[in-house]
Amino acid sequence: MADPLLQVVDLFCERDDRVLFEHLSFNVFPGEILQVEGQNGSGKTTLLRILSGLSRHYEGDILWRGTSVTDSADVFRRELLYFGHQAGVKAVLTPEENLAWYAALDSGIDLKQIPKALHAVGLTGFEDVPCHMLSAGQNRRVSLARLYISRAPLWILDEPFTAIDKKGVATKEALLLEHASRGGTVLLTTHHELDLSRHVRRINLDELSGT
Amino acid sequence: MSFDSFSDFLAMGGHALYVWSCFALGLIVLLGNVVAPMIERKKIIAEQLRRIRREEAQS
Amino acid sequence: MSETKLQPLAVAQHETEYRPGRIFVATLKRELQLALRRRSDLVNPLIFFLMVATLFPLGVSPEPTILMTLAPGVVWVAALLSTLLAMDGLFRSDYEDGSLEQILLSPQPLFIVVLGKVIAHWMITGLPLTLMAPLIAVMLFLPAEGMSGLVLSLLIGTPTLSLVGAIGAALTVGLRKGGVLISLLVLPLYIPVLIFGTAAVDAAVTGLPLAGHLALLGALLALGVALAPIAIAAALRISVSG
Amino acid sequence: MAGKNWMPRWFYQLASPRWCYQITGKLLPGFVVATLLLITIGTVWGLAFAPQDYQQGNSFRIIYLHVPAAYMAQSIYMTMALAGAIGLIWKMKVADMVAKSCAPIGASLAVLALATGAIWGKPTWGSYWVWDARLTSMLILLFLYLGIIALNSAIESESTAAQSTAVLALVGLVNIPIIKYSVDWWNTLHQPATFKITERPAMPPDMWIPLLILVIGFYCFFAVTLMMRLRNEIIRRERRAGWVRELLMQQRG
Repeated sequence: MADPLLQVVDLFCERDDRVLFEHLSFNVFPGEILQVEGQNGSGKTTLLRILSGLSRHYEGDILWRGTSVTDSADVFRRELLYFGHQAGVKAVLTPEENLAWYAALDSGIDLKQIPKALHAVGLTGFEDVPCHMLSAGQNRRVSLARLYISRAPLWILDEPFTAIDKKGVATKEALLLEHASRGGTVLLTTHHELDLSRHVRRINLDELSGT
Repeated sequence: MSFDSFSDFLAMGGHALYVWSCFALGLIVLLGNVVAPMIERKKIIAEQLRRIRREEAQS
Repeated sequence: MSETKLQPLAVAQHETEYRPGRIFVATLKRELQLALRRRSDLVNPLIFFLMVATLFPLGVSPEPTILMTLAPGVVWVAALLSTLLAMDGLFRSDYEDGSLEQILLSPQPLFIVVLGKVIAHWMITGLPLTLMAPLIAVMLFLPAEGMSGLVLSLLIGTPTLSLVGAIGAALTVGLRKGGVLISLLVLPLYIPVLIFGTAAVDAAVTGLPLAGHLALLGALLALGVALAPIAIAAALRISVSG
Repeated sequence: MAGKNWMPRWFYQLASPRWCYQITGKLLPGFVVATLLLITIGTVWGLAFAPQDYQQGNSFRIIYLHVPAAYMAQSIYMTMALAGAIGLIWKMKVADMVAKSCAPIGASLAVLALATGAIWGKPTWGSYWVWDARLTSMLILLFLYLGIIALNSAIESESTAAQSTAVLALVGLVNIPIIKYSVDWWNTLHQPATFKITERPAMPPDMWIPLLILVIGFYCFFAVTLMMRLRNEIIRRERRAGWVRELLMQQRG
């Protein structure tokens, strides 16, 4: 088997006097889709924020390609795509401008791919409409368009399918599979029943939480 | 001793009000800085004991 | 929906192509674009500036001789408060819509992005304030000789205000009641700029050489440009982490 | 991880809240005695035995309170910023707690310095408040303290609060010399020849020795109250640790 991309070793996190998880260890290999499960408040979002490097309230080690993410933050960030609760879409900018800004932040993105990505999420014809005139679902899709242009191996997706219709979810699932088949890795949380359950490995936080 | 008598000392050469009010204030601030953590300590210990009792009752 | 092919994954490049200039320009462009689409944010500090300056003749006296001595301080204090007013929104809107998380997670050097944001902020508050200052100075009977000192001192001093204020904005970005707190944190740090700024105007009014005062303001600015972005970047990471 | 080995062993022991709690418990009585002795001797000497000032008479004796308080207010700020920096760099919990405990002590001493300065001003300058350079700098220092306390209490998460205030304290630390210089400069600009209350040429030993004793006494006093606050903080934050639980059970008896 190939070397793991991401290694989580003995992770501990507590919040408001409550242990969210302890002794949490797992490896993620290229081509894997990993779904983090748990009840509301079990720390799914916290875990994804910790893994992405946003939150530093944890003890334990996180290794990316064998080196600690705190030591090689630059390399790690170049290979990471994070999709959070907030879409990260500027309301006064157009979808095109929003994606252009992502391209500026992530030099791996090819600007020429942007129209194709917007087409793929069904926003053809809305390229130059300010995002505050779009619906919540459309705004969400602007952000999801990043998945089509990103060349980062690791995707961390927190509830990516909120406000997306059934057909949209199906195409996104296909996208995740395609990403996995090109050697990428997905870590996600979702309330949706995934059709690709055969391909997904699960981690349940409820079993890990302390007393 | 730079004062002739105790009443002289209290009078501070006419500056009694200023000198003594300053030192009274100083005493208050210093004592306050000692008393406040002592009260705080009592409060924290009582709080934590209550928490322990609550947890014991639960389990 | 049509089939789209994903591009191959990026190979982990260890020699990184650092192009700090590009991200700096991109940040500047984005911020200015955002500001131009929300005109009210652009105009509000200016109106505030004008209003605060109007309060002084009403509150103190319309007597030219009195106002003349007050003018440098009043213009400077009003400018200082106006930049502070616009400071709270600097990172807050990015924080609320999630863009800030994306900026923090990007491989680009954070202090460059931060510097770009602060400079853009200065261009849409400090710079217009500087240009508007002579108008208010005339209303407050500042002698014509003082005008050059006023404009030059504001031109060099207001970027420092933006830089220092941004530290406060970064520290309070995750807090609901950040607006009041930011003034508490930042105002004491503004004092040196205020002192040297008004002194420059006073010197210009009395016909003394200006260069020394402006050099001091310039030194503060240099220190601010060197250190503030690092503090802002650290503060942002801490605030978002919480 | 690199560069960790060159720090002495006690540095890492300090990082253990438990060790810290125990060592401060042992040190505390000694410091209490030293504080009481030094402050009593210094105050009696300064109030009763030091010669009076030829210009200001006995009101000059306020110096024995004003100067140590002002001096401590500044040193405590340095201590706080330094502890904050250590907490930021080495992620040391105890350093965060020290920094947090420093703020209220420093602020109260800054208030004391300002109040005594103002009262002293009445017989010296004829008014309670004069925009004297030292007093103004002290007032700004108090503002910095208040900002730090406000920020710390506004942030709910303890570790975020500690890190944020550490950044603010460091920014303030860089600014303090600039503020001091600018205020001094502003002062000479606007009041060319004011009489500085605490600046005098050669003081006779009878005058400055008690002052020195009091400054050292105030340092000890700071150590005492800092340790008391630090111990409270340790109990509160380590409440889930086994040894704190045992300690609490002993208290219950």
